[in-house]
Amino acid sequence: MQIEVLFFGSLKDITGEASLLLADAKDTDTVQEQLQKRYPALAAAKYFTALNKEMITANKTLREGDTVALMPPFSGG
Amino acid sequence: MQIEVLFFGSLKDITGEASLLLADAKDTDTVQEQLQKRYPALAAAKYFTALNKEMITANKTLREGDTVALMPPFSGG
Amino acid sequence: MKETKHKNIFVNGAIPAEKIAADIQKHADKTGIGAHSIFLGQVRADEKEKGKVVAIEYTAYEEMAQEKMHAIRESLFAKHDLSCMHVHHSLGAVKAGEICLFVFVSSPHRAAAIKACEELVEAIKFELPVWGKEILDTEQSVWKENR
Amino acid sequence: MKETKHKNIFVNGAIPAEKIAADIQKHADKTGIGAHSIFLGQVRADEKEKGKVVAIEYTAYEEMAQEKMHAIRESLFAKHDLSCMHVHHSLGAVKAGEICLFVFVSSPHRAAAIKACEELVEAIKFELPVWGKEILDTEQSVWKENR
Repeated sequence: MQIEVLFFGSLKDITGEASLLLADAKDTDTVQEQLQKRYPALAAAKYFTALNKEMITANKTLREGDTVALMPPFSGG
Repeated sequence: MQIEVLFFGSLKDITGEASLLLADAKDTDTVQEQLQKRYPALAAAKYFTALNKEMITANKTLREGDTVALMPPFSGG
Repeated sequence: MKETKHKNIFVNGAIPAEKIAADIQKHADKTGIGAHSIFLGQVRADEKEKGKVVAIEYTAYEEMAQEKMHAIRESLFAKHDLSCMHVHHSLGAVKAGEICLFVFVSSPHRAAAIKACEELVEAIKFELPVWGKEILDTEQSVWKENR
Repeated sequence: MKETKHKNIFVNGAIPAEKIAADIQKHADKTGIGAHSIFLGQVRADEKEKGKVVAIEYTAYEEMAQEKMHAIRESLFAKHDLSCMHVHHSLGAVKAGEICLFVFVSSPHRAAAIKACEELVEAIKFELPVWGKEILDTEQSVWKENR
């Protein structure tokens, strides 16, 4: 199962890339754990999570082709 | 003593003129009485009064050169 | 009686869109500004009992309106953190679909510009001695009343 | 997953004043409109600890922003009596003094246009996945945060 993860704003400065693919993440909590292992600085970062372009606040089960986005506080306008 | 009286908006339709001079009006109440005698339709009209460009709500004594304006409800913008 | 020179808010006829663009452009060098709040009044082709509105003809007690506008401006500058404020109101005939009022308020942050612009529009509608006469397609006319 | 086509709110670089004038002009034949409420965001040359802001560079989660904008638009149309609503937001670099946000709300009467425009600006600031990075004259940069 493959999940796409997107990074925006200051988070992209931490990860150094705009997106990556994760193979073994059954839910969004697992995504976070794996990412924080890979990018320890993420643990201190403030961000929201979106699953398939919808904001989520609780853990969600993932399906093949899902997109998870990590987004720092918005600063448009 | 001469007082100038100005008419605006719908009041100008009643009086047929934009302004006139009154010779014997000691205060603004007298101005109103004289005008209503001359233009009976004024009695039914809704309007505000300004003395020298300031809105007034009570009777005011007049001086040579004063300007009294009769103004229907505003409808700018 | 004080004789103060105020910036004339009145313009003859409709306010062209190019004037609005030019005014916005003029603020590009005021780099302390973060927000512009603009209000435009446009003449509606309302259906009235006696016909359809084709234009509004504006008249004003100009000297009093200028003084009143000056007082409104002072009070809004005292109340809000504003960078600048511009008001242009048409006199004479403005056709349906044309702009008759252009209010332009700028500030460092959005809240002040938005709030002051709203208060300014209300003040213009209810405190400025300006009158609009709706000209109908039947060649009759009706005096407007603000609400 | 629904695949809806939404009007693109994003434009590359600054929004020119001529674009604003052209959009206003386009509404001249909508003679049911009586009020336009416009909000413009302009990039401020703020003095930061590390230098002075010379530009903001905007990025966005575009697909999510378009969907979110669509939802915001629907909810504002449901709540207020509006004639139309247009939003343009810059992506990429916008220099200090240039316009990065253009919000344009029209309605028959002023109250709806003014209120909806204000709510729309708040929604854009807090609900759209857009990020601004302030570029300083020292070649350093700072991520903006809305308040």
